[in-house]
Amino acid sequence: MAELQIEKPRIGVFVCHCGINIGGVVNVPQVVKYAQTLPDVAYAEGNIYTCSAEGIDSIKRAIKEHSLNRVVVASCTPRTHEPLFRGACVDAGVNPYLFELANIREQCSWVHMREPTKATEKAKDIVRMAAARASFLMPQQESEVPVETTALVIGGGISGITSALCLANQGFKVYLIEKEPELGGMLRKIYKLYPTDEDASKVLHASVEAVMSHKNISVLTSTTTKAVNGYIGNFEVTVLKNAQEHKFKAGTVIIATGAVEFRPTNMYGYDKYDRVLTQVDLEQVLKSGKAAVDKFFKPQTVAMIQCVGAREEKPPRSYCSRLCCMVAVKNAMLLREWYPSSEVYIIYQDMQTYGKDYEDHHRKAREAGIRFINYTKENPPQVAPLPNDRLKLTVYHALLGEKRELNCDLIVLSTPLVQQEGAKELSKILKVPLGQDEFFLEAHVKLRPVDFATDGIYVCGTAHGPKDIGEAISQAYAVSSRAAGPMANRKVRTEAITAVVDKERCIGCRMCENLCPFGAHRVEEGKSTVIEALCKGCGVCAAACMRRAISMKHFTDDQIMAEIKTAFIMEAPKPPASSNLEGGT
Amino acid sequence: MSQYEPRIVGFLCNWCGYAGADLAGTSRLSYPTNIRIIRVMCSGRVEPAFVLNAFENGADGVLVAGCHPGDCHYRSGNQHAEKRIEKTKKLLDVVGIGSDRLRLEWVSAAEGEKFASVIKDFTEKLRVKGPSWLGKEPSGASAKQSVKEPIHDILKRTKALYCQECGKCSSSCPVTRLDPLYSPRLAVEKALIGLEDDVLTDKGLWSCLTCYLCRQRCPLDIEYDELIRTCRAKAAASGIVGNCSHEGVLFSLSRLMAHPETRQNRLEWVPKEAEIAKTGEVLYFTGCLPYFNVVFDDINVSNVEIAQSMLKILNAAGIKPVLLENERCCGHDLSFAGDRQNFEKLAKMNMAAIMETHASTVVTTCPECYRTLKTDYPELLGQPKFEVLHASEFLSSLIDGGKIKFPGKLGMKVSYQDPCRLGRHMGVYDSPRKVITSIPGVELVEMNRNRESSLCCGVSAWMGCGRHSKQMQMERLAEAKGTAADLLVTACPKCQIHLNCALSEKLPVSKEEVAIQTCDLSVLVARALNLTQSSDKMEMIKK
Amino acid sequence: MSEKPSVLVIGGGIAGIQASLDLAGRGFQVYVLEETPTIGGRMAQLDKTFPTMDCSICILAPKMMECFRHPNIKLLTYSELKEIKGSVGNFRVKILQKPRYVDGTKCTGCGTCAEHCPVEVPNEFDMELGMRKAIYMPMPQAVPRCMTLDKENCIDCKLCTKMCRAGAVDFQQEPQDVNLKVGAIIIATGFNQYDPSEIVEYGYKKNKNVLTALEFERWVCASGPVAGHLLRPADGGIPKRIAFIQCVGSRGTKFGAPFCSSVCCMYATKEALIIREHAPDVQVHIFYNELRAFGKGFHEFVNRARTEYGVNYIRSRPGEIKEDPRTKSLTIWYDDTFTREIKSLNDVDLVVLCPALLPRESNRKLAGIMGIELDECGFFKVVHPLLAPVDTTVPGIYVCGYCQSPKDIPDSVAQASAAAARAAEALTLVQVQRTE
Amino acid sequence: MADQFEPRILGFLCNWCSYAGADLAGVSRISYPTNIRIIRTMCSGRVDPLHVLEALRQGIDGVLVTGCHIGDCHYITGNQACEKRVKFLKDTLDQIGIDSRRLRLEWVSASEGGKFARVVKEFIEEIRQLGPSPLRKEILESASQ
Repeated sequence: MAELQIEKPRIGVFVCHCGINIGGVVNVPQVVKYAQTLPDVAYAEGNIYTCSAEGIDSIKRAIKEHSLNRVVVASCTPRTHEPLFRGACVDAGVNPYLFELANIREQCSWVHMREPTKATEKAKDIVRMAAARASFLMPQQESEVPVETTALVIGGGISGITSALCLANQGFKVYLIEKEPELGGMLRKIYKLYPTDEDASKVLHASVEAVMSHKNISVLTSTTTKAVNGYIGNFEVTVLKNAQEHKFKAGTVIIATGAVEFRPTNMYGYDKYDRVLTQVDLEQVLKSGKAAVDKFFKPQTVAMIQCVGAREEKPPRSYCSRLCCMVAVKNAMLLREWYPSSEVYIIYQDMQTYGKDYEDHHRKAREAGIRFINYTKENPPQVAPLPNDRLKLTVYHALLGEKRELNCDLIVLSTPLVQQEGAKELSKILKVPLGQDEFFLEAHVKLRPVDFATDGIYVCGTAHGPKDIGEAISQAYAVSSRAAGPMANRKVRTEAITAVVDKERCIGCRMCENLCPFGAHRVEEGKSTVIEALCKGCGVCAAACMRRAISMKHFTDDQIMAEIKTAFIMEAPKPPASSNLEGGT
Repeated sequence: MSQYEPRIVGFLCNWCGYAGADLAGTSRLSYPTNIRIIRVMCSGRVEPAFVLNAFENGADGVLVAGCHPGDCHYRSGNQHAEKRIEKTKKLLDVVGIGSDRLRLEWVSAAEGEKFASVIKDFTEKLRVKGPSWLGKEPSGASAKQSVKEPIHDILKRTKALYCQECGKCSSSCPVTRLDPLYSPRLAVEKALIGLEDDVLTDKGLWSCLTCYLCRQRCPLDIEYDELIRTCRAKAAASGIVGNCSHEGVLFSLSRLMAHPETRQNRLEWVPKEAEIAKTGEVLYFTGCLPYFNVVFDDINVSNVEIAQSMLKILNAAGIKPVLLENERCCGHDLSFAGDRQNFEKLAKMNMAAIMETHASTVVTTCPECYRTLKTDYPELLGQPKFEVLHASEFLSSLIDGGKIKFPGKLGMKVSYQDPCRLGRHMGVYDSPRKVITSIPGVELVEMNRNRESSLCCGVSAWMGCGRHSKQMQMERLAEAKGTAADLLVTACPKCQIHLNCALSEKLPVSKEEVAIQTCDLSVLVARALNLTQSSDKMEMIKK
Repeated sequence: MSEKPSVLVIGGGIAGIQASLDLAGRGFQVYVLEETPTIGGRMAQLDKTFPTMDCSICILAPKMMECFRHPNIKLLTYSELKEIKGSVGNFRVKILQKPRYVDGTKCTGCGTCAEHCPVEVPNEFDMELGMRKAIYMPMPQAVPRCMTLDKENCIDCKLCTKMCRAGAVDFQQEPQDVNLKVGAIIIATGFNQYDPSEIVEYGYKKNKNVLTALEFERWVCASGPVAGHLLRPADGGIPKRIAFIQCVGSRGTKFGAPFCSSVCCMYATKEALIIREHAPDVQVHIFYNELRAFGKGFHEFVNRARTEYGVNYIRSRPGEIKEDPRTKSLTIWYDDTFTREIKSLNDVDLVVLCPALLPRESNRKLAGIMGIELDECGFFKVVHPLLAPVDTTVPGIYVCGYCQSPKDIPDSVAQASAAAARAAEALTLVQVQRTE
Repeated sequence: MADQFEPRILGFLCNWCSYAGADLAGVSRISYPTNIRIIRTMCSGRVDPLHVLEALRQGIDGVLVTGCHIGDCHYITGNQACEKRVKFLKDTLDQIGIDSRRLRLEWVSASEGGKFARVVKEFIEEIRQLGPSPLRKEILESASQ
C-alpha cells in the first residue's frame, strides 16, 4: 500500500455514452480525446454502457494493460453506481478508494439537453475535476464491525408483530415496543377484514398470542423510544416505560409505527352532525354488532364520500390513500347485508380497486346493487340538515351530468391514513427522513422500498405510506429479510471515510469534541482521538479545526482544493483558450 | 250463424264519398246498420295499415270510398288509393283474410243511392262469406302482458350492473354518433342509479338498433340488446310504444299471423317446376319474404327471388325441402318491439309446425329468423331436435360436399355487408365469405368496416327509420362504392331492402358516390349456378 | 449436514434477483432458474421507471451484475424446471439446461459471431420490433455475458464457428440435466402481456401505428430498435400527437382478464412524460377509466404530468380506432364521459395500447410439477392473501412478484424480500428440528 | 462584453440531500444553465472557509453551498455549523471588498430537484448582474497592464 502512495498516478478515464442518455447530448469522443490530454491520465476510452459487463471487463483490461492505478468513470451518479465500479477496480487489484466517478449524466447531459456544445464543455470540466481529484486519492481500508443479533421493532401493530415473529423464528432476539398499553395498533379498531371477510380481532388475537409466548421476543408496551445512538450492528437504545428508562443494545432497528386515520374537522359537517362518521368510526359502530346498531337506527339511505381530505392540491395530503375505496366497498356490502332494503351510495372520484381480489370485490359490490356516483374535485357533494336527524346530500353525478339529492340517514367519510404525531420526533431520534407526505421516506422508491439510506434501520407497514394488511405484512416480512442479513452474518463492512487527527498539530482545544454530534472525538491527554466506529465521516470537525490537524479520509483538503482549482479554465475568453490546465495556480 | 252481422269499417273521402253518404241520409235512403264510417280528406289517405288494423280489431270487411277517377279534389289522390288498395288486397290474400273483404268504390257527392246500394251489397256478400276469424279474439294493437322482472334483476341478468361507465359503447354506437340525445351508456347509468322511469320513457329506448356493436365491444359483455328488448317490453306494458316504420303494416301482419286461426296462402311464389315436400330432412323457413315482396315492390328489390333462388339451389343439390304451408312470422320484430305476448304465440306455433315435419335441419335465408329460431325459441321452449342453419352455412356445406358445382366464371368484384343478426349476434362471418369466394371469378373486396366492426343497415325491427337511418345508409353505400365493387352482396333481405330504399329516394349526394347494385347471397349463388336468368344489370356487370 | 442451506429461485426478474440477493447476502446458497438466456426480466425491457423516472436498466444492471458476481449465487439461465420431489428442507430438483451451442467459459460476449451471422430474426427482447441474429445476446447488459445460438433459426453455415477467436461455438452441445438439493423454493415468474389483436376495433397488428405498451417501452428506449428516437412506426415520420389507451383487455369479462393490472395508469403517465421530454411539442392524451395512482408519490406524479407537463387525461374507453389508409394516421372515437360528448381525436400518429398483464401460461406447468395451486386467473394461490401473502399451498414453496397478483416494482421487490424472509424462516426451523 | 459574460459558479453539495437533489433535477430533466461545476462533500459542514476563499481566489464568480434543510442533516447538526461559517465568511468578504452576494447558502433536500435547478438559475442571474469577479485572472491582468 505504501508503495502506491509514492507511485506516480496513472489514471484511466472511461467515458460512458449511456446509450444516448449522455452520448445524445455530450460529444463523448471529444471528451475522451480531451481526457487523454489531462495530467496523469494514462489512458482514456469511451463505452456505450460502462456499467455493462463489457464495460466492466474493459476497465479491468485497461487497468492491466496500461498499469493504471487510478480509475475515473465519467457516467452517472456515484450514489447508485460507485459500488459497481469500485468492485471492478478491486477485481483488477486497485484499491476501491482510488476510484472516482465524474457525474456527467444527472448533473450534465440530463440538465443541459438543449445545449450540447456547452454541455460537452462542462463534461470536460467535470472529467478534469475528477481526474485532478483522482491524482490525490489514497487507498483506504474498509473495516468490519460486529453486529448485535438483536432487533428493535418499534410499533406493535400487525406489521411490527409480523416482523418480530419472523425474526424471532430465525433465532434473533427481538425487542417489540408499543406506545399503547396493548398490542394491535389499527387492527384493534377494525371490524372485518377485506377481502377475506374475517373478524379483525380474531386474526389479531392469534398473532398477539404468538408474540407474547415467543421466547425470543421481549414485548414492552406503554413504551416509547427515547434515544437511539450508535450505528448498524451497535445501536444503543434507550426506551421509556412508565417514566422509567430501559437501555439495551440492538443490531438493527425496524420502524413499524403505523398510521392514523385523518380526522376531517370542518368537512362535510363532520363536527356538526352526529350522522356523519368516518370509516373508522363506522367500523367501531359495526363492531358493536347488528343488534346494537339496530337500537341506534336502521339505515335506509347511506352515502359514502371518498377522498375526503386526500388527493389535495398541496402536500402533505396530496396522495391517494390507497385502501379507502376498498374499505368503503367492504362496509357498503356489509350494510347491505345487514339492511337489504337500504340503498348504499359510494360517491367516488376514481375507484382504486386495483389488482385481482379488489376488482373482483368491486364487481361484486355492483352486483349487490351498491350505487356508484362519480364526482369531481371541482364539484364536491354538499351536506345540509333535514328534520329527524336526516341529512340532505346534494351530489353532481359527473358522468351522467345530473344533480341528485339523496335523503340520507348516514354519511360516511372515507379519509386517508396520515402519519402518527410522534413520527417527526422518531425521525429525528433515528436520523431518518420523512417525505413530503410526512411518511417515512425509504432509500429508493423503486429498488429499496423498505431500507433507509442509513444502514441498519428499516421501515414497514403504514409508517411508510398507506397500504392494506396484506401489503403491510409483505413489507413486514421484507424488513425481516433485510434486517436478518447483517444479523445472520454477525458483521458488516463499514466505509472507510472517517476523520483522522494529526497528533502533531492538535493542541487539544476541544473544538472538534464540542462540535461532533456523534461523540466520535474524545480529547485524552491533550490530544483528540477519533473513535472510528462512531465517526460518520461528515467532516464538520475538519472544516472547523483551527490548526488544520483534522483530515477527512477520501475528502482531504488536497482533494477538494484540486477540484476547486480545476473547475474552470481560468483565462480570458479572448484570445482563444490555451491548453494550460494549471491556470490559476 | 243467424245472429251473424258483418262488421264493416268504411273510410270515406270528405269531398265525394262522405258527401255521397250524407246525400243518402238527406234522401232518407236506408241501408244496413253494419257500417261504421271514418272520414278522411281523401281516399289517398287510407294506408294499408289502416285496413289491416281494422281487421286486427275485428272488422269483417273494409270499404274505401273516393271520388271517381278524374274527379279527385286533390287531383290524383284516388289514383294512389287505387294502387294502395291493390297492394293491400294482395297482402290480405297472402295472410288469408282474402282480398274480397276489402272493397274500393268510387262514390260521388251525387251518388247517395250508389252509396246505399254498395253498403247493402257488401253487407250481403260478407254475410254469405261468414265472419272473419279475427272477430272472435281481437289481438289488439299492443301487448298488455306486463314484465314482472324488476329492473335490478334485468340489470343483473344482462350484466349491466357491472357497467364501468367507460363510454366504449356510446363511442361505438352508430346512432349516438349521429344523435347525441341517445347514448347506451347514459341509459344504463340512469338505470343503475335508480332512475328507472327515465329509462322507460326515454325516446332513446326506441332509437337503439340492437345492432350489437356496443355489446361486441363492451369489455364486460353487457347484453345491451337484451336489456333494450326487455326494457321495451316493460315500456310497452305501460303503453309506451316506439315509432314504427311503414305505419306498422308489418307489425300488423305479424300480429295477424300470431292468430291461431290464420290460414295463409303464402306459397304462391313457388315455381311450378320446383320440388317441395311436406315432411323431410331439410326444411326451408322462408320468413316474411312473400309479404316483403308486396310491401316493397316499388324499391327495386324482388324478395321472393331470394326464396326462389334458394329453392332452386336446394333442388339442384338434390334436396326436396319442406316448405310450411302456414309458416308464421318468426316474431323477431315483435320481440324487439316489446310485444312479448304475440312473439310467444308465434314461437309456439312455428315450433309445433316444424316438429310435425320431422325436419332435422332448418335453413333460413333471413338472419333474423336464424337468430330467433336458433337462440330465442330454445330459450323460451327448450332445445328442439332440429339444427338451424343460415343459408350461408348450408350453402357452404353444399359446396364443401361437392353437392353444387359452379359451371363457369362470373367475373366480378363484390363486397359483402355483414347483417347484424348473422354477424355480431350469431358470430357467422366466415361462411358467407367462403360461399362468395368459392364462386369462380368472383373477387371479394372488403369494406373498411367489416365483420365485427360492420355498420348496420340503419333500421332494425321496422322501427325508428328516419334521418339518421338514411345517413347511415348513405355512409355504408359510399363505403361499399369505395371498394370499387360491382355488387354489394348481403345475406339479409332487410339489409337489401333498407339499402335499396335509400337508393330509390332522392339522394343527398351524387349518384356516382353511392349507387351500387345489391344482391342477396342466395340469388348470387343461383345465378352463378345458371339456375335463374341474370337480370340486365348483372349482364352489364359481367361485361 | 454441514452444507449451506440452499434455495431455488424460479425466475430471474427483479423479484427473483432481490430474493436471491437477500438470501445470498446472509450466507444461503441460491440457484436462480431463468428460462431466457439472460436474467433481468421485464424490468430490463423498460425504458424508465415511475415515479422517479430512473433509467430502468441503469438501476437494474448493477443488481444483475451483483447476482452474477455473488459467490453464493449460481445462475441457471436458458433452463427449464423438469421435476421436483421431496418437501421443505429437502427438495430434490431436476433442471434441464438447454444447449446454447456456445461454451460459456470461453465466450467473451464480443459479438463478432453475431456480426457475421447471416440470419436475421425478430428480437423477442425488443418485442420483435427489432432484429437479432440467429446467434445473439438479447441485450447489451445481458447477464451472463454469453452468446446463445438459436438452433431453430440457424442455417448451419458455421460462419460463427469460423469467426469466433475464442473457439466458443460448440455445435455438439447437448441438453444437460442439473440435479439440485434445496431446502426451499421461491417462485417469481412475472407476467406476460395480453395480445390485444382480438379486440379488433383497436386494429392492433393491422394498423402499424398502434403499439402495445411494452413495444413502446422498447421503441423509445435508447438501446431499443430505433435507438430511442420518437418515430411513427408506420413510416418513421415525426409524431405530433400520441395517445394511450388504458385497460385494453383488463377489467373485463369478455377479452383478456377480469382484474386490474395495477401498473398501467402509472406507466402510461411515465411514458407520457418521456414523450414530453423527448419532444415538448408532441401532444399526449391518456384515455383512462379510473386513474389508479395509489402508490407512494403516484398521485402527485400524475398531477405533475397533468399540470407541469400538459398531459391530457380523458376519462373514456375509446370505441374504435380508424386508420386513414393513405396517411396511416389514426382517428380515435371516444365518449368524453365528463361532458358526455362523442368526439373524435384526429391525426393521431401513434396509439399505445396498455394491455392486461397476465400471469404466464407456463405457471400451469410449474404448478403441476410442484403440486401447488393456481387461482382461476392463473396466479399462484397463497394460503391467505392478507396474513400469508407469500406462502403457497405447499410448505417451503414461496411466491413473490407479479405472478402472485398484479403489482409494481417496489411492491414486487418488497414481496421478494418477504419471500426470502419466509424461506429463511422455514430453513431455520428445519435446521432447529434437525439438531433437536 | 457585459452581455457575453458567463458567470462561473462553483457548487459545494452535501452528499445526502443536495447532491441527491441535483441528481433528481437530472432524473426529472429539469434544465438549468451550464455555468455551475459541482464538488461533492459528505456534509455541508465539511465546507471549509478556506475552500470558499480559494475558489474566489481562483477567479470563480460565485460560490454556492447547499445542504440538507435544518433538522434534516444526515449528521444531525453539520448544516448548522455550515450556516454559522457562511455567515462569518460573508462578513469577511464584505470587509475585503468582495460582494458577499457572491457566496450563497441554500437548503436543498433530496426531493427538491426543481428547487435545485431554480436556485442555480437564480444565482447565475444574480452573479450575472454583479458582473465578473474582481479576482478574475483576465481582470487582474488588464488592471496590471
